[in-house]
Amino acid sequence: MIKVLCFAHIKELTGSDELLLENEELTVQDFLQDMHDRYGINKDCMVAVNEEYAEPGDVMKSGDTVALIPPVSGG
Amino acid sequence: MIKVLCFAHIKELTGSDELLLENEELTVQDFLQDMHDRYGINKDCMVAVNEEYAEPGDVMKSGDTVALIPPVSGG
Amino acid sequence: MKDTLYRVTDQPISVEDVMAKVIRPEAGAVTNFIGTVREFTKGKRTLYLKYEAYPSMAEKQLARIGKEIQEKWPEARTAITHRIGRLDISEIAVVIAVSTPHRKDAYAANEYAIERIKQIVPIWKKEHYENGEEWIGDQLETVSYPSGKPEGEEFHD
Amino acid sequence: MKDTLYRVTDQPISVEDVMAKVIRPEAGAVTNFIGTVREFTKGKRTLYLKYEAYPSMAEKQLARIGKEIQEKWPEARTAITHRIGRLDISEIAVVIAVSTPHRKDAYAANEYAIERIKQIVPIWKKEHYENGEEWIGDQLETVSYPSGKPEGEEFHD
Repeated sequence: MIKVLCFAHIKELTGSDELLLENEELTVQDFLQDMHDRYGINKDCMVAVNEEYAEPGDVMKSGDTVALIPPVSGG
Repeated sequence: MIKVLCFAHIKELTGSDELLLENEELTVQDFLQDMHDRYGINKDCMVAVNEEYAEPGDVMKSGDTVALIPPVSGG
Repeated sequence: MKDTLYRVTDQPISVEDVMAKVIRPEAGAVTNFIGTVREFTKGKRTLYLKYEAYPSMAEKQLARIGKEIQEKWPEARTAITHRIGRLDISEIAVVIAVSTPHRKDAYAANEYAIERIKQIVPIWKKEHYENGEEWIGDQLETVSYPSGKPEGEEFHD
Repeated sequence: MKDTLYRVTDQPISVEDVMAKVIRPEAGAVTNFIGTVREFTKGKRTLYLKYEAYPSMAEKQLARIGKEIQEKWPEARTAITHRIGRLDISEIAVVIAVSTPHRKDAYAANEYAIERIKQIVPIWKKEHYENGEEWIGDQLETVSYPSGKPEGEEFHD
């Protein structure tokens, strides 16, 4: 299981602050395609795996905590 | 009478924080020459007349308060 | 001490507390940046803001900014606290304190910090206006995600 | 209020108090500069400082700096307090607070203020070292006036 955290606008799109994926492994790219197809999330959305920003080719595995990071606006 | 205020290093040169001049009128330039001759004060010293910086050709008059302003070092 | 230099909190921020973390005998200059809630943005009136964060990652990213600063300005020390939750007009959203031996670096490093916060720290601002609300999408405020659903009752929280 | 924006005082300065004078709904950014007493300058150890001022003129010159800032950055508001008298290591000598709607101006205007203070405000610093003292003659610390007369007993004031 891969845990997906949703914040801000993303949380409103998915309707939840946390999703669970059954996948054993998944590239960031494929993950974003899946999120796009299911919830209309922008495929350019940033992704963090275990609290570090990830690249499209990076692989997430069961047990990881993943976050969808829309453009930030702190400060 | 013209009142002259002395600060910092200047006060140590004149030995006083205040001098009184008998002059009715005096240019800043002549004043600085006088201060140089009497106390060794640098002729490039800044001068304020009534709390405003003055130019060498400006005239100070009896009743004015003048200050010798060595290079500042606040902040 | 080290681990409290970079914080995300839901409590009001004390500027003096953040600044106190970087004051030291070697420093002659401290700069603070204080981001406050502005009432008008391009003529639009804000009633209040809500900030949401991914707190654990946000603190890591703040610490990363501190590390970047120390690489660029080795003598600088940095502390940053960002608030989340509801903030009213003029309340403090973020405090950045940087101390350096000499003043030029204190300005440059501080400005670097706020620019980086607006790039990499997972914190999001939701503006609440008189007739609606929206998530603000990026620093330049060129991207936004209107929710299209005014929440009138929240205005009197 | 206006006339307390620019102050010379012999009392400790509260950063929060100075900052409070410039916070307002139109401002989204506040920068503070805090000048503190540094222990080492070019390897020489300072025990404490004394600042002397021509207070009435110094406050006028601080107000002039505020006016210059408002001409250059019309939306900026500035408050400056400078302390005089004896200051120990890490004590605050000066606080400059500038608020603006947007952050870039808050940094630029603040840095302008400290540069101008070091040019035109009649305040002088005397460094007290382990084995002597000197009046510091300008910003760049290129001019100094050693008194040549160590005053050992003052070190334990």
